[in-house]
Amino acid sequence: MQSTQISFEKLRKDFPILQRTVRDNKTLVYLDNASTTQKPNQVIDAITDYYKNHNANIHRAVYALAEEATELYEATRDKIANFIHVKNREEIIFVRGTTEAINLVAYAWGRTHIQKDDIIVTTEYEHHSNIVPWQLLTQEKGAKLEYIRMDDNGELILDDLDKYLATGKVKLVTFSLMSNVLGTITDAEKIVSKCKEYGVLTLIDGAQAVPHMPVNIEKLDCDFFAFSGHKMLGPTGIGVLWVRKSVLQTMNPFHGGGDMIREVHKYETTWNDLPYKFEAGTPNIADVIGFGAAIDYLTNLGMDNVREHEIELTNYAIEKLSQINGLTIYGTKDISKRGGVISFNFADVHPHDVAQIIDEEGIAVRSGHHCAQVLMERLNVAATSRASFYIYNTKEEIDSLINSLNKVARIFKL
Amino acid sequence: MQSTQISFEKLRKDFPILQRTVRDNKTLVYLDNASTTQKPNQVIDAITDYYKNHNANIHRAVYALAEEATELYEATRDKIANFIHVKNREEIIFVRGTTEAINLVAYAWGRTHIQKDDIIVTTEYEHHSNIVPWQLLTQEKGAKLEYIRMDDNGELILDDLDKYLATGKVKLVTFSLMSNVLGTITDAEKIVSKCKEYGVLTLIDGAQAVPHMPVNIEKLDCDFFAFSGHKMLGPTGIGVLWVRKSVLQTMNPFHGGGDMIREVHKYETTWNDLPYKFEAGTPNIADVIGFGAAIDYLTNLGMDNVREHEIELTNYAIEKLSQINGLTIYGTKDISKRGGVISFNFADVHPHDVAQIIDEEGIAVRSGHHCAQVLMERLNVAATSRASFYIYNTKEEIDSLINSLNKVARIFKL
Amino acid sequence: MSSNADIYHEMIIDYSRNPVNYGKIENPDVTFHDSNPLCGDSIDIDMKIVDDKVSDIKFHGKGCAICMACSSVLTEITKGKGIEEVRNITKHDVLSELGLEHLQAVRIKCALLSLKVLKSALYSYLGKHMTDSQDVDKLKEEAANLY
Amino acid sequence: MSSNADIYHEMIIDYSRNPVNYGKIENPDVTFHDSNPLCGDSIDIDMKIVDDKVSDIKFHGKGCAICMACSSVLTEITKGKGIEEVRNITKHDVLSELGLEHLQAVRIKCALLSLKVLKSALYSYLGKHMTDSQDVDKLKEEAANLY
Ligand SMILES: Cc1ncc(COP(=O)(O)O)c(C=O)c1O
Ligand SMILES: Cc1ncc(COP(=O)(O)O)c(C=O)c1O
Repeated sequence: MQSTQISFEKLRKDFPILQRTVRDNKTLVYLDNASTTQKPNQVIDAITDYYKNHNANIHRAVYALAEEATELYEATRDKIANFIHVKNREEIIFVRGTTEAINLVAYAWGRTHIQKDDIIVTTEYEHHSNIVPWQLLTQEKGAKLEYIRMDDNGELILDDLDKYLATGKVKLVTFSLMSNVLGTITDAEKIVSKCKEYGVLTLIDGAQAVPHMPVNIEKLDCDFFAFSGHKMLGPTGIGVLWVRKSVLQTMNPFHGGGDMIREVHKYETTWNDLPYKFEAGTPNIADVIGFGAAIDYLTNLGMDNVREHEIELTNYAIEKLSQINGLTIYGTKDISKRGGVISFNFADVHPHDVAQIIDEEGIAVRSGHHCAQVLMERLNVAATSRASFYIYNTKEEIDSLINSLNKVARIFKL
Repeated sequence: MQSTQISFEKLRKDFPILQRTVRDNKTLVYLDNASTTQKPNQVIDAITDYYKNHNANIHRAVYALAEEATELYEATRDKIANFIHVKNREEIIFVRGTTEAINLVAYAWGRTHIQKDDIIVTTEYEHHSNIVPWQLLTQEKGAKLEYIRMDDNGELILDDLDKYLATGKVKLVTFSLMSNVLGTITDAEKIVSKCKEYGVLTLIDGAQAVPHMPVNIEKLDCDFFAFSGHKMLGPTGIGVLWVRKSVLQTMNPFHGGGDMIREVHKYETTWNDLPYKFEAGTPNIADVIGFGAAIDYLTNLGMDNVREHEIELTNYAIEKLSQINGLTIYGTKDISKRGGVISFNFADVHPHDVAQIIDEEGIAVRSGHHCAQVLMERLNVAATSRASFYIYNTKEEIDSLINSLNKVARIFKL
Repeated sequence: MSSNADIYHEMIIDYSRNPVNYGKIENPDVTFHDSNPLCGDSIDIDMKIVDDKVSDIKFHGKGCAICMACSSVLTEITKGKGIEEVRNITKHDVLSELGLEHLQAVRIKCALLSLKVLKSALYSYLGKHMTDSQDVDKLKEEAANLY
Repeated sequence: MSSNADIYHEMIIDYSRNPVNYGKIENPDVTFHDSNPLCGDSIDIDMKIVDDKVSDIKFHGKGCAICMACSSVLTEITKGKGIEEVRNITKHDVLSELGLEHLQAVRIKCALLSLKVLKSALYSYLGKHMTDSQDVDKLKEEAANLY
């Protein structure tokens, strides 16, 4: 465990973009970390070093560069296994991101395991990438997609899960470990243990959780787990799908092509060992290596410290935002049940207008449906504004956000 | 058009890795360009600049960074359209590479358009990524996969195509524009025009062609076209699928998730406009931008000049290699019909042993089946050694290759 | 270039709070719905068309101040105009009315969503009443080149 | 570290040109095939097993000098040994015989393909003759941890 005396203020110097100004010479205040995070020099340098010194295709050639590239690439797999507490490195599959991970499951597992009248259960606060693949699958198979509803506090109503499980028709329950809109942390262990009673598989969307708190897959005990590198200091274009080996062994290949085969003949083909069976074609080698550097960075910080820092910021922000007249915060205010994602609406001002006005002050927040239209419908809003924090954010930046909201109030005469 | 007086020797300084030594202080001679190419500073810098100055998720947010990132990302789409002569930018879909591109077609087009007893035609000299997806598809659908055979000169026997087309059952003909083993340039216009007579769609695997010669999609007049960025100076993890708009409009979505939707409701969803319908989730933004820099680099050089430079090198290499006793070169020696990829075997020495011995001299060539086992069976060899050239290679490097082969002869007492 | 925040002048704020021609028409001659996939804004337009003239037009939906103001202005411009005139309304007509000519790319889509819906509505109306297939083709091309 | 090319000593070259125990056995008691997905090397091993002893063993297939030499050495080591002894043959036993202890990762797979095939053959033979399911599980684990 790391010391909690880590200076989060000091690590800002690792992030070159934080020195930038935007618009009329305003200091950048980047508060859209749930969408994607900024990258430290350590990650950028790892990518650069790969291209300047080791670039080669992996796994297949005997020459020096290829050997080095393969070692660097495979080292990230071990770092990830360690980071999320996975014992078998061959359960870790590299993909583009959470979206591809979930779609891979829908194709390579779903297409053979889901039949007519089967039920897949998701939740009302999922990202589109954990809804649309299941709509496509269930519609194709004549199966059903059902939703665990959310209460007014932003927490799941688990009675719904019980009801669906009792039908005996559920084949998969899928949910995010942290909502990308409300920040709610799902009680995953409870859901998984309920599902296990019925022998139902579980998929966890860890896109928002893995970057922001310690995650232990062994303890979660789910069957599928997905997350994205770019939301945790890593490069764009790389993510992870973890699948329990016994389940992975029941899955068909997804993409056909190089690297995933054992022997190709004209009319029949045999498959490579795990995980390569699911990694067809030249992978995103440089970004896998860059992702390794991101994991090193977070490991050095300690995920407990990351979580603690965000709790501090989130508490501070909720307190300040709550003082603004006419401002509504969605979801629970109990910090033990939420991460550093705060969605809000400001009187009758549309979130786009909020975002645009505060952008003039250098503040980057997201406005819109956040790829969660089902949740917007549930909240009965068209959109929200969302501020989300990461390791480099400070209380001063939250003060800037609050100040900029005063400008919104002025312009809209609130 | 560029001047042909371009100094290819001078551009080596743009490639930092070429200054490297490997093994016992040997200068790197990188001759595995068909597998992946090295990257110039211009490409590396574009990626670095993106992360240091503009990194943000695209398309969805109103703040300054997001605006800049979106513009940079979309600019690459225009550069590609220009580079391969495509009129509609919305026909260009970003994918991880050629493998994903072809699999996308097999899923999003194939799963709905291929039925029992239909025929898909490929060729004996395809890369696994243009065979295995069609094996998976035809096996699932009870359809058939047939092969256009290759003659002893490494050229396709087009009578086979006529025979299959005459059955009236062919739905797709798919082939690479340049073989990654023999370098054969396929007579694409002839194949496409034959297919058009029967109303049969065509897919061209351009992974080896686009990096090495001018390619004009309008002239080729095919329906699908795929290629990879990393084989043409670009970063790993990015490639292109082009689909004729009228065909694209008949295709189902592939991945479900963010960005590809119009409206998501609990039980139904509508799709975004082209090409976004096929780009689900956070894309590989940085590498799309890096790819744009690679295209700028090649555009500045002029693809005619690139082709000319490689013809010179290939002629020189074939001449030198032909003088080695016991060395067999596969494929045609007619330079107008081939690119800069030379596969060979040296007496009874296995290609792995060749590659390993010359690696000690700093020479990086590929040995193995080159993801083309069907072709290996056709050539009746277990594997070949392959040297493949690019813009930064020189005649001196080919001399080094020849010298290193003498060492192989010594060790194996040839 | 003027600051982006300058676009939030009195008129926009007023229109956004009190949109003009907001609502539905009973038994419209044509109705059309579309939304902006990226931000979730969504607009419906209903029209009454009498003697090749837009005798009534109303819109409803969800959107930001820009979207609401532009929809208001657009329906004001449209009301009472002949079909051919409506066909010729340009984005400039809408944007200039509100001083939004320099809107950034991502917001342009908010400003012009209602224009897109109006044109789509018009094309679907015209398409139904056209006999000449050449005219229909021309219409389709126009629709494709909207922005 | 010695140069990688040093691995190509006389003995390896000889074995590669004149492999020992190369060929097929008629009516073998067990036969197994596997290949290396990345390079395409492929090896078949046939064995005769009499009184829990490997009375005969032959291999055939395609591979580089390293692969051929190691297969030769491995079959020489194996021939005449009891099943339990064969079960205990390690990669070190094969590599040290040819001075290949420091082989780089990608070539290790060439060197040990035949060992993998031998073990798989043995396990499939044992699995068929086992009654105790615990033993079978142990076997499976052994197989999984081969390299
Ligand atoms: C909870 C959640 N799931 C999935 C995704 C999709 O991730 P990606 O866009 O990296 O595929 C996101 C991020 O946008 C998310 O927040
Ligand atoms: C002809 C051909 N097709 C397809 C591919 C696969 O490309 P990628 O590995 O980038 O997906 C390659 C390269 O390996 C190739 O040479």
